[in-house]
Amino acid sequence: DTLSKIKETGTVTMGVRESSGLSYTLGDGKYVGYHIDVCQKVISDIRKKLGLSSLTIKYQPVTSQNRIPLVQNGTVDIECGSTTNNLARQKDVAFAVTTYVEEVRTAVKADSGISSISQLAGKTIATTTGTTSVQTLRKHERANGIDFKEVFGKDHADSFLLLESGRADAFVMDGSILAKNIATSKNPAGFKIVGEVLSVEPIAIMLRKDDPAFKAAVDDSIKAQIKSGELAKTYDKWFLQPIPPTNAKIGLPLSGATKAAWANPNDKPMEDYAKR
Amino acid sequence: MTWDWQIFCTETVTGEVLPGCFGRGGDITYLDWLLSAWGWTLSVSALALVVALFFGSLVGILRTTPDRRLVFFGNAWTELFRNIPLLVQIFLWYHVLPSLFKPLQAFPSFVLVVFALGFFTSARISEQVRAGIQSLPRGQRYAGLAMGLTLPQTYRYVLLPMAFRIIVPPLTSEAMNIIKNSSVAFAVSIAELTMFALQAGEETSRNIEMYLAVTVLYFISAFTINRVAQFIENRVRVPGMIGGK
Amino acid sequence: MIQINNVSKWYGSFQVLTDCTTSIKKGEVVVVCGPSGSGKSTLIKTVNALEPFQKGDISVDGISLSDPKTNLPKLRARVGMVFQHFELFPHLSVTENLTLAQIKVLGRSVDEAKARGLKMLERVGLTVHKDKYPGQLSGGQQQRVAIARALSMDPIVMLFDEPTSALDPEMVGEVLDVMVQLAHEGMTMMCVTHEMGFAKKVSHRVIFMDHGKIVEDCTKDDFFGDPDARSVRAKDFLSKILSH
Amino acid sequence: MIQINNVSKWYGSFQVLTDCTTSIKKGEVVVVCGPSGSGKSTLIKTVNALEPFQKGDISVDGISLSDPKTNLPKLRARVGMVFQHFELFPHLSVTENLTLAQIKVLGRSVDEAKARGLKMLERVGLTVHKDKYPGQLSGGQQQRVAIARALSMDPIVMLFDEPTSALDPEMVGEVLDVMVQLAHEGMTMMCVTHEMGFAKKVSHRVIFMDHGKIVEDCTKDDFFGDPDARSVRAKDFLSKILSH
Amino acid sequence: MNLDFSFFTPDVVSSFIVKGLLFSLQLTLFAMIGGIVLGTLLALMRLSGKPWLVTPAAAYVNTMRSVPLVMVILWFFLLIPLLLGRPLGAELSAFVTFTLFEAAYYSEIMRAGIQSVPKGQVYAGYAMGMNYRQTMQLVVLPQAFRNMLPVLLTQTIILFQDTSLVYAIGAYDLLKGFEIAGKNFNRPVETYLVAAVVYFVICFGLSMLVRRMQARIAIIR
Ligand SMILES: Nc1ncnc2c1ncn2[C@@H]1O[C@H](COP(=O)(O)OP(=O)(O)OP(=O)(O)O)[C@@H](O)[C@H]1O
Ligand SMILES: Nc1ncnc2c1ncn2[C@@H]1O[C@H](COP(=O)(O)OP(=O)(O)OP(=O)(O)O)[C@@H](O)[C@H]1O
Ligand SMILES: [Mg+2]
Ligand SMILES: [Mg+2]
Repeated sequence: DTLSKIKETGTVTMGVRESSGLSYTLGDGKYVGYHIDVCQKVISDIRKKLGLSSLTIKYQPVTSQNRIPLVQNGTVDIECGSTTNNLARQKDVAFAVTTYVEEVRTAVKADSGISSISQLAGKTIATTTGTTSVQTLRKHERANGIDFKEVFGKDHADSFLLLESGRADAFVMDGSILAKNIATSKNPAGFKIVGEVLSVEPIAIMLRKDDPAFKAAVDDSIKAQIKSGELAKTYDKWFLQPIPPTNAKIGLPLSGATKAAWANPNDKPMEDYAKR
Repeated sequence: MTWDWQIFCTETVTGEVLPGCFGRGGDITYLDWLLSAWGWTLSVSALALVVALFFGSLVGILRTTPDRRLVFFGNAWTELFRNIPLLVQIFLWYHVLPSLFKPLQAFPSFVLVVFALGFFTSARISEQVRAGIQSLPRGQRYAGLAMGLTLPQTYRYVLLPMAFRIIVPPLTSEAMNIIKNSSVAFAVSIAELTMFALQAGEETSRNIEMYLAVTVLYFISAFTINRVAQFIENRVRVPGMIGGK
Repeated sequence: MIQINNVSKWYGSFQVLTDCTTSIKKGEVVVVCGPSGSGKSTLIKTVNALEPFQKGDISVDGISLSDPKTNLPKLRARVGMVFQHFELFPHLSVTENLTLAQIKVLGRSVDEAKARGLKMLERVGLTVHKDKYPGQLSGGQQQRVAIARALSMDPIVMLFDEPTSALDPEMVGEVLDVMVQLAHEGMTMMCVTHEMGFAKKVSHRVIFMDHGKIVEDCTKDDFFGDPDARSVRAKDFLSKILSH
Repeated sequence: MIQINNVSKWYGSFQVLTDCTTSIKKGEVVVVCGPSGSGKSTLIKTVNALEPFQKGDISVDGISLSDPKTNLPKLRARVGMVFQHFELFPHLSVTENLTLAQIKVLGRSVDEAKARGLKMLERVGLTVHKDKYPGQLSGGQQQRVAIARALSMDPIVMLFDEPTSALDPEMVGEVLDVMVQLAHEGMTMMCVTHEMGFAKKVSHRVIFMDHGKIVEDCTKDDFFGDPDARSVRAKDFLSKILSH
Repeated sequence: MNLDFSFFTPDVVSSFIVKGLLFSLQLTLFAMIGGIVLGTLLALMRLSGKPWLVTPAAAYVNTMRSVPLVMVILWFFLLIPLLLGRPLGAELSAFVTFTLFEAAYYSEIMRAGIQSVPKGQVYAGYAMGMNYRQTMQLVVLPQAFRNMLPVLLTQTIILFQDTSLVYAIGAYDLLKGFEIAGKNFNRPVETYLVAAVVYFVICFGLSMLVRRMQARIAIIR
């Protein structure tokens, strides 16, 4: 199992993302972000628990396509990107307790006059290929009988560019990503996040399935971080203070949903949130 | 590792498994989606191939003419389009050029990607066409001209029929490459196979199954091209010459 | 028929032809010989403007090649040319080889072109091979088809560039026979060849070239009959060619 | 020196050689001639096992080719061969062409090989070209280098496959001169050639082939002196070759 | 369009771009050498005339050429650990996959190159007493390689551009360097423009270099 493997080899492989809201690279093999800070704390707790004097962390960049297989086949021990905990994935992998609750929102140009998703009928909406937002949008379209044109960027920067260049009227995506893109854009005042929350997704650290001891160790560390207020400090550092490399402020205050998840640590999948 | 092939019979919004695997009345299963994605891949590839053959042949021919300026133009075209990665070219076509030339904004992304992929491939085809023409004995050109054919007629009736026969094999490779390279179309929002794999994999968490299905379809497409080209090669083989030359 | 006046030609800075002057009358058969690289092929190709030249002038049947108003393809259609390596079009059958230019250049109907082509094919004795492809014929046969192809355009003059030097020795004869017959019929001919037997038999004049210059231009009898009156180079060349 | 006994060879179902039998003694010069496609090249290539054959046997210097224990590369190293298209190695300089096989096959030292190679190069009169590449030489020069290359392996017999037929007529002489000299020095030679002058001058015997069969195998004097005693095919061939 | 290249500081270049460039170059060089060696072996197998060598070589080449490279990369990366029982790093995985994949393409080129050498050259080699290996190594392959140099180069330029496909397994190449810099600073247009220029300069320079080299080693005919 993972704990004894870590003890034996003295290394742990952390799955990281090159550019997501919670985990990104500064180049040169440096990876930073909210989730990475959380994971590093978790790993140092595990090191103490295993009584090791040192523990090497190897960073393995993952993509949304290969992160699950990589956790399954043992390449990655602890995935600290920004992975949504849902039922389908729970068949293949395990999740630690939720560390952040993402809300899917809509970004528009500030002067567009759009303030709600219902105003988007017949308009063009951008979102990013390979994200759950695409499906969210489809569901929304079906449920409310609204018909909008969709364009798909190959990554978030692309999608934001579609909004910026006027090819799309709105960009539907995780709130943290929208906020970050707006904050780092050439004209942050030119965009705003509007409208209702289209979907709520618990984001959690992903682990190998059927390794309860390891999951317990990770969960305990996170719960301890919540209790000591350290997690809130980490949140503040990444969402409210200037962050590298541009020193922009994302400016996304702690949401009620995230607060609730911390108050009552759990690893419930996304589907449970939707039911409420 | 467990396989879950039922995933293809699942409706893409509700997540229900539909009997018969094909959706009806607005319902769409992943299988429906997969097939339509295949259709997009084939359409992008086929049209891009037409563009690539047209421009590639034209530019390749220009590079073998006696006119220095035409040769320079042909060389510049080839170097420009083959030395920048396709993905970057697509980005430039889609995001950069339209903001410089407003009229380009009116073109749907499908048209842009067909031209981007077509031009990229045309650079390589022009190399082959040029090599094919230059591999013919010089005397063939002289013979055509000596009989009073004009230069265009010499190309049309003497040089090109042989040159194209000679380059059928490398052209086949290019046609197969175009199918594979068409995957970049996902970057400009065309719902082709690669986008399907990315998106459906994310939605269902069955990446392996999706990739397997898509890989098989790519393989079938490219292999069909290979067979068709082989058939053409045999059909145009000139009696009395080895290897269809 | 053909007037070549002070023609010079350069490839870059390398001079291939230097101040060549000669003329060929109607019905005359002229053999051009000389060492390899002496410019024979280049000279004969300038006659129908396949190779451009930088100085001097050439006129064929009174039409100047350097006149920008001259329609070169039209002029070339009236000059038959036969190459060392035959240069039949390998993707076309023998009949198609014979008719292509008649149809596309002279604007003849397919039937007319076919009739004319087959007549010429008969003349070179290859009617039975009309549906074959060049690759299916021997070298001698291919060269005879090439001659028939040139003849079917009703040329006023025929140019030959070493028509037998790529042939097996056995087949040289059959091609030379056709050429001898043509000469006897009064065709104006300019032949680059090393077949001195042919030159002795039918030519009226022999031109000897060396280093891009016309070194000798005299009657056949002078050329072969009186080698000692020839330039050193020509004498040396003749002795080499005729020795074995 | 060379024994060819009842050799037959097929390409698939097409029989190229039918029951060929002949032998060549030490110091003998034998010329092989015949129409194109009659199997001359094939026969000469079977002698050093470049082409396998299905029936019969060949032995060179007493060593049988069909014996599976025979080390063919070693045998070939002792048989010199000269090809129609020279087949010098175009990516190697003249000196490298001369020394490559000496070093790699005979295991000579570089210096030894060079000394031997240059000696042979001197013999064909091309010492000044030792650092050039084949592409920088004329055809005649290339063929002489090819002969020097074969000689530098100290062969016990030399095979020639139409060594002059790809040459400009001017250059034929220089190659034939080298061959004549070799013959006079007593080298055992088997030459496919159409140069009847050479055959008349130095050969001891002439073999005439047609359709894969050895049709005539007689002394030079019988072959040229008494054509009427020859087969129809050989007589016809001789007349065609000698006519022009 | 207002462009803002101000974020392109030496620091950004050294931390984002250089690492990717080095990896791309390493991968290209490694896969080129490995691919040509393996491809030459495959080509020799296909030309051997022995069915038990021809069939597997042909099957290998045709399969590889019919599947998109990115799929091969992914499959190799995902499945090999399941077979070996231990993970292979992204980098190592990329090196192996690219070599195996490019070998299929190089083998087609080398096959054409070998066939472009006149049969007489092989005969000449044998006639001088060389064995098969010596004839290939000393006579045929040097010529095939020189004849095919331009085509090998074109394929290598494609290979260099294709290194960007390692994105699929999270390795970090030149294009990825530009993309990440673009995302981090939210300046995709500017970074892609620079990427286009950089790629053009490298690839065009490479082809110029080889053209020059070719003039030096080309066979004088
Ligand atoms: N395209 C070219 N560029 C540069 N030099 C050339 C070109 N074509 C021919 N030459 C040179 O021009 C000279 C004359 O060539 P030409 O072919 O007319 O000779 P030739 O007398 O016909 O020789 P051969 O008997 O070998 O056919 C030669 O030295 C040749 O190398
Ligand atoms: N690899 C091959 N496969 C099939 N047939 C062949 C092959 N090589 C030669 N032949 C045939 O074998 C016959 C004899 O060929 P060979 O080359 O020995 O003739 P040759 O007498 O040397 O003719 P030439 O004077 O043209 O060189 C020819 O009919 C030829 O077409
Ligand atoms: Mg010439
Ligand atoms: Mg032969």
